[in-house]
Amino acid sequence: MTSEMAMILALVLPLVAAGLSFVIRSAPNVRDACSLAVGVALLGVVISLVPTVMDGGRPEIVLFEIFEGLPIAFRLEPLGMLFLLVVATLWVITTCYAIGYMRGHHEVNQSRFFGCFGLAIFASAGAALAGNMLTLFFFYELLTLSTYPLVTHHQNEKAKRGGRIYLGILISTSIAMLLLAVIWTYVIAGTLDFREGGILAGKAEGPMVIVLLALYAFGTGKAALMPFHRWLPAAMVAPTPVSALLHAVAVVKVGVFTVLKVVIYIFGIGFLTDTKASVWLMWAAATTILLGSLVAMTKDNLKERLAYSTVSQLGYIVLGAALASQWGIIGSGMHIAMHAVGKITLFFAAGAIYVAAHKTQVSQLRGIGRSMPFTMTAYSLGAISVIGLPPFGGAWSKWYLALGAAEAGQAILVGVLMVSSLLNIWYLMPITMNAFFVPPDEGPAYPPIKEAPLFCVVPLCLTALGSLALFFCAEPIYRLLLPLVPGAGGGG
Amino acid sequence: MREVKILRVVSAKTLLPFILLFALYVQFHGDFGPGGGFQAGVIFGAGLILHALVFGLNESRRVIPEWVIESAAAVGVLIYGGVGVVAMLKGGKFLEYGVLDAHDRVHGQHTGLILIELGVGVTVSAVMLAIYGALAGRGRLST
Amino acid sequence: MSSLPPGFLLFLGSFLVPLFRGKWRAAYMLALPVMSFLHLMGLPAGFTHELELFDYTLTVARVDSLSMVWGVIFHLAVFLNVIYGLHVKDNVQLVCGPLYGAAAIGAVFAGDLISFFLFWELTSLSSVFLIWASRTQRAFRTGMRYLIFQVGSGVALLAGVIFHVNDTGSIAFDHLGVGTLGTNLIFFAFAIKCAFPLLHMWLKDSYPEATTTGAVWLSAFTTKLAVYALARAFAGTEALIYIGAVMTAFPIFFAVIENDLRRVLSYSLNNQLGFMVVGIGIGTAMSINGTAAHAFCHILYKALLFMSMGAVLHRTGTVKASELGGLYKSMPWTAAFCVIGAMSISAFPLFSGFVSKSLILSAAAENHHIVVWFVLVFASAGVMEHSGIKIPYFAFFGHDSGIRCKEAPPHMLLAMGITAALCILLGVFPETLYAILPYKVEYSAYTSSHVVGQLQLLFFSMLAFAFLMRSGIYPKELRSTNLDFDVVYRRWIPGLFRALAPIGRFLWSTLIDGGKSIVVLVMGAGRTLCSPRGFFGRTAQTRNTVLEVAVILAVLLILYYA
Amino acid sequence: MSEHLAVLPVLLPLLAAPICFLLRNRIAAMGTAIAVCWVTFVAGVVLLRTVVTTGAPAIYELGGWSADVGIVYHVDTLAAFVVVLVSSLGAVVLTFAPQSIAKEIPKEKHHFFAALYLLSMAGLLGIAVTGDLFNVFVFLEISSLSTYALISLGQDRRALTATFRYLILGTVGATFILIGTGLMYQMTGTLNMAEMAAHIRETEGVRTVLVAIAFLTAGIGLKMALFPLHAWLPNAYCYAPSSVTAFVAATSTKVSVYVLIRWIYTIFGTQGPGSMSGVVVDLVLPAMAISGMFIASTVAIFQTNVKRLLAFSSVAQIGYMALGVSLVSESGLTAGIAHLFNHALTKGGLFLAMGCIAYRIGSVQLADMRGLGRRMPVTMFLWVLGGLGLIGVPCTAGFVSKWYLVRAALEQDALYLAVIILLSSLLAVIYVWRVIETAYFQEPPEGKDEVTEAPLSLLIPTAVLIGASIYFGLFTEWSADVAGLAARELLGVVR
Repeated sequence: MTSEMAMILALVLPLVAAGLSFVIRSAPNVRDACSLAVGVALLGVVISLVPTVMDGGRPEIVLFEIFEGLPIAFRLEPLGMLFLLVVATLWVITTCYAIGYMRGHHEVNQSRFFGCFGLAIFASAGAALAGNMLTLFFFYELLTLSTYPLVTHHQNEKAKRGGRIYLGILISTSIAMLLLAVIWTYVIAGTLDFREGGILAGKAEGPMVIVLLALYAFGTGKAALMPFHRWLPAAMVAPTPVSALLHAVAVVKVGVFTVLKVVIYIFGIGFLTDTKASVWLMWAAATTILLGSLVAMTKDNLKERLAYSTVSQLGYIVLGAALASQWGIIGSGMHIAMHAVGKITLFFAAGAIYVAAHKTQVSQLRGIGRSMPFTMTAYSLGAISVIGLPPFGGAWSKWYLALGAAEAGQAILVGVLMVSSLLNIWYLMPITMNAFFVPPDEGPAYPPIKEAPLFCVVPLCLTALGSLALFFCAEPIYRLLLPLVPGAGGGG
Repeated sequence: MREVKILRVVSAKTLLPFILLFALYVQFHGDFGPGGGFQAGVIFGAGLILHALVFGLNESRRVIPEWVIESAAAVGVLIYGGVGVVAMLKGGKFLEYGVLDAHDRVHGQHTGLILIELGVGVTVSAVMLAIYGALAGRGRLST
Repeated sequence: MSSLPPGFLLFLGSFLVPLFRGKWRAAYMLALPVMSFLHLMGLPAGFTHELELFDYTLTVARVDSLSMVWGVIFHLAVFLNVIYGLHVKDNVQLVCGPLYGAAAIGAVFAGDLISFFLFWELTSLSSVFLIWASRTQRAFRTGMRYLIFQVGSGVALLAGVIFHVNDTGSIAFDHLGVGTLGTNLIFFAFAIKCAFPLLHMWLKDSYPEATTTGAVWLSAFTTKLAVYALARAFAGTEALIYIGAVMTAFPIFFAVIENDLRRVLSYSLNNQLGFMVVGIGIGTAMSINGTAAHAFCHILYKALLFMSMGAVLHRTGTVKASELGGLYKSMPWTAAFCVIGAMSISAFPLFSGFVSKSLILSAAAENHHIVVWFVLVFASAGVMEHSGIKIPYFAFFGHDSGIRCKEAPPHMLLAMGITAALCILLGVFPETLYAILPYKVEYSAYTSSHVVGQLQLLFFSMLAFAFLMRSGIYPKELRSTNLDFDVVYRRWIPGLFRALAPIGRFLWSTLIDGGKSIVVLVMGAGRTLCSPRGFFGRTAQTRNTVLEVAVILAVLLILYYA
Repeated sequence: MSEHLAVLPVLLPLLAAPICFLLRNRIAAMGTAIAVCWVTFVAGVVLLRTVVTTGAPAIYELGGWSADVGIVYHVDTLAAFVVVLVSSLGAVVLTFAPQSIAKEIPKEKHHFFAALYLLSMAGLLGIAVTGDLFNVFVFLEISSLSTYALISLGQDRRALTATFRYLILGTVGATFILIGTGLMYQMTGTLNMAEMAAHIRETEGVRTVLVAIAFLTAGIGLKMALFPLHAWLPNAYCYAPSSVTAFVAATSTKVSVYVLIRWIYTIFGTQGPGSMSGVVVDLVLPAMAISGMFIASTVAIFQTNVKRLLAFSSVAQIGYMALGVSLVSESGLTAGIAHLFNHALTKGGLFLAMGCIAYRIGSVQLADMRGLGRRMPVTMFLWVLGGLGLIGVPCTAGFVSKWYLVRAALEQDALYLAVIILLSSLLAVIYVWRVIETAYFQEPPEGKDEVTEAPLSLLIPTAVLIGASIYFGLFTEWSADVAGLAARELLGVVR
């Protein structure tokens, strides 16, 4: 199988899964088995692509031109490879989890759910593989639309309101700003291809670069840079697998992925460093990091707290991009993977708690570690990874992000990253604490073990172990990302 | 109106044939002198409207039923277009009558012109009648 | 096997503890530190273990004379702690204790800053559970504060390392010296864990809230690891001398008025650290030796003291001085071991504290730090005062509280016994200790001037205590929580937040309301103009439209003719 | 036959109209009409292909008379493109019509409907192909008059008043155009557009020409419902029979825009004193377009009748086209022309979907569409796709035209214009989502009969149009690329 074939398969398989889910409505078991099988197949395909990219291969597919000189094109490069890998891996796990959750919760419209789910993965895969900004933009929007039915799955008043904010912010920002930036770039540079070293260098100058970067950064609403973060907590009305998918894998990561891609391949790191056009973005990201954490502290609803934590964590990645330094970029790239695995664990746990105990508020979780030991242990591991403590994957990405900040000469930003870790502890760890070390409010001190369905618990344990494994196996990710920053490597 | 004999006899019965005759004159003289299908159609239609004015719409419709009017309007257009199409089929352009006569282009021209003027005349007179009928029959007849 | 880094066995092994039950667990847990220790001993001198990661060469293990001292004592501490905690059935503590020790050992042998940082953070993470394992609301909050401090130190270290790496490109963990932003931050990180004045609050805040055994674990590793780190990276930094001097002196006052005996111990721990810090600050071979030796001894006698208090807590459920007294009747062995510990910490000749503290004092004297020397001497008296006398006096002697309980469980006694024996052994045969010190020692603690001087000091302070008690001037033991510097973050900062919150809320709501009212205004305008009855929305009259056409025509004509 | 290609698209429906009328049989008439429409469509496609591949306009001299005396059909890329647009929409909508009008129009009028429909289509096609200014007026009247009649067939009583209003305003517009045409004839002595263009250069901007421009602009503004001259449109669209609405909305205003393009670029040119640039193109047109984009969209947001909502949306969309045309650049013109086509597909599809809904629930009120998402899932899904097209979401045709439009604005360094365009398109999100939310998030009204999915004969044409709007959002070879070609031709850029 050639790499090009594999790339096409990677795009087609999620579509197949989506199609199957819509078609096989009447036989849920068959449907879910198919979803799962396709997911595994996708993972296989994606993994088969890794060696090519590692060896410096950049397979390309050009489909057809939409505008003159602007085709729908796919090109596999390290960042996309990493993102694709994350998506494919977590899709399989999330599918397992979703099966358990949706059934455990007797949700309606499961076919539509899984169908849209597949579609969202398709969009993410497309974004990961996109070879130019136009293609990326297409899949970006497709992702927004395909996840809207997921967010509003319950179809009640609350879902409607959440969906409104979700769609309103994502569509508005993308159309009013991102699209503008894309077209502007095209007008300036005459192309939208992702090229090493950027396409804007030497073609744009002065305040225009800053304006353009701002349009990109804020236009990518999915990156949840404040003040365009409100959609993320609003999307919490969705069923939990969706939140997991949205907040760890697909949506938000497409956002920051886009920002990274833009910084690396549209502006070019060197160009941004020279013009200092991204300095303001560092501070915007830093503000998001801190404010996101502060707001998270005040939230009692578990999923909302996690959502704000995500807002803050996305700020890390944007910060890394804005630093436009080699280590910053590597840190950002790593953080996509590390945070994905960590945060998905947290959401899985939140969902499992909801399925098993019907609890949504942090204050209700006292002593729940007794009845749900696996879930809460996994939660703790995920939380530690998100905080960025060793021995969990999050530590490495934080390391490189901070190194990037130091490299860019932004000592205060290093401080911001550090303070944010402390804030993270302050709102994530008490949950662990409460769950394990504080007796429950009601009844006997040792309630019987009542875990969520196996389909829920196994995936979340897997992801928790995954975030642990990522600490020890971060090397390949590093190697994968290294070509993004020519000139890096070799010691510190 | 039924009672006013003078009107009925003088205006209608006496004048009507002449009006129609004049219409036909204008129609067939169209390609030599002033006038043509359009004017002829108007005159012809005006004559028939006069009839309707004098004898009433119902009487008029009895003489010329509605479907005749409607069909006439359509047929006129068809004649016009048909001639053009025939010209096309004979190898000319649309409405290039010259080709209608295989030997003499001028003959062809004549034939074509007379035919299409006929079409125009028929349609115009029919439409005149239809419009009058629609206005006069408002609330009484369904068109 | 021999290529494994030290502590590795212990590290992995501790995760498997929950798999065992009963006797097997005890055996397994005891075997762990022993095996690990044997492995360490089996390693060749100058052993290093390197690892390639991300284009860095990590020196996961580096065995040299300095790290060896700590390696040995940490293993010993783990072993003693395991014995002491044999009664514990809580898996969290059973796993986290050895893990904590292993992390500390790992940190000691780490040869580069990255691995050091990783182990450094690990000690924080594993130790906090020892506090939380008390399972009370109080412990929960304390644990959170503890964790924030520890991770705060971790992130400061991380930031420092990052700046350092960025400046120099080197990740080697050797002498750093203060001066650059990076090393200063690293210094600050060490300072937190070493509980420098004003950064010490976490220590006396958290240790007393830990579980019976947890406190013993905690007393051994975190701060001593920091001392090691300072000795490794900042030996000879002059500021440390003065910092250390202050450290030795100021906790005494708090210790005197404190009611919770484990908190008293925490203060005295802090004060003992001061001696070590001074030793590092002086930075000569002798003083470093002194620091190493003192750390070694300190771990033992401090553990012993915490163990005895733990035993009291275990049996009576309290360690409040105001509620205890006369326990020597019920717990004679414990009382005896406690006194041994107290004498060690007070540096009675023939006890371990004496042989190590003298090294530091002599080093200070030799380097002509006269003022510091006096402070240290005064502090020694203070130590005698609060740890040497106050602890045993209020717990085991003093007025009889009427509590009658059983003697401590055998395994506790065993642990205390071994520790006590070691304290005496080291005091009597200091050469064994001196033999493993990083630098060659040509020093004798037992000179007449040392011994006499020390005894004078001790007896005068005893006298003072007796006098104060008799005259009733000695502060009463009251049920209270003494806040020292932690008032800043436990009272002032929350207070500040409480004060600022309304302002923040006001600003926020103004912003939101302002935004909302603008939106409402725009929506209202839109609705008025564009709703089906609005100006634009209603069905326009034909005449109006014709008028508009006319106007547009007119405008065009005017524009063209203008 | 190929030499007659230019005339066929007009001739076929024009001749078929009386035949349908004569047939009188409902089924026969509709059948014939549908067949003729599709044949016309094929002819149109062949015509477009020919024009594009040969690279030269197809010229047809009616009756063999040359341009100075006779009427010449002059089909360049743009004209052929519009022919395809009108004929394709006409064919699809008419295929939709039989079942739809069965519920909306009395059976005995069906043949009448077919004839009028064909006539209207013939008129629109005639406008596209003719190269004669007066002929434009004639065809405009043919199509307008038949459209009035078509609209008056609506079952709602208000259809008559709407028709009347349309009639009055349409006639005012037509009169203005006639006056303008007359003035132009006076100044140039010819009615042939190409020759007229040549003569205009000699007039050096005489005031008569300027007056002609003023009249023509006002007149065509009315005909294309450029804000604020759109008053006839909402009600006319709202109360006409579903299929008529779809057809008229998709074609008639678009053809008016085409006429405007013709005048600006072919006759008057964009440079020099006698051109339409300066006042009209640089000032009046963009001003009207932009205010229309915002105000009409906002009005659409507040509508309770979905057909009316879509009608106002059309007014706004006309603004985009006018704006594109007024930018006088290749991409601007491309945007305008592409949007003609893309919006025709989208809006046609949406109105057809409304036809499906009206067919089943007998109402197009928003309140009656509650919960429709579950009861007519396919229809509503198609509606959603169409709505996305209106917004201009990627992968829909609307995106392609928006892309060109924004690009054109940016190429002229008019960042503010680009922002305005994008912001106004956000208003579309709101009105589209109002409908979607109503259909999917509200409980169906109680006490009404159970509603089922629309019949296939209605669904398929709807799906074809919506599908096409998606297709042309991805594959632009025959939409935007052709539009670009046409734009280059009009701007005189050598291809």
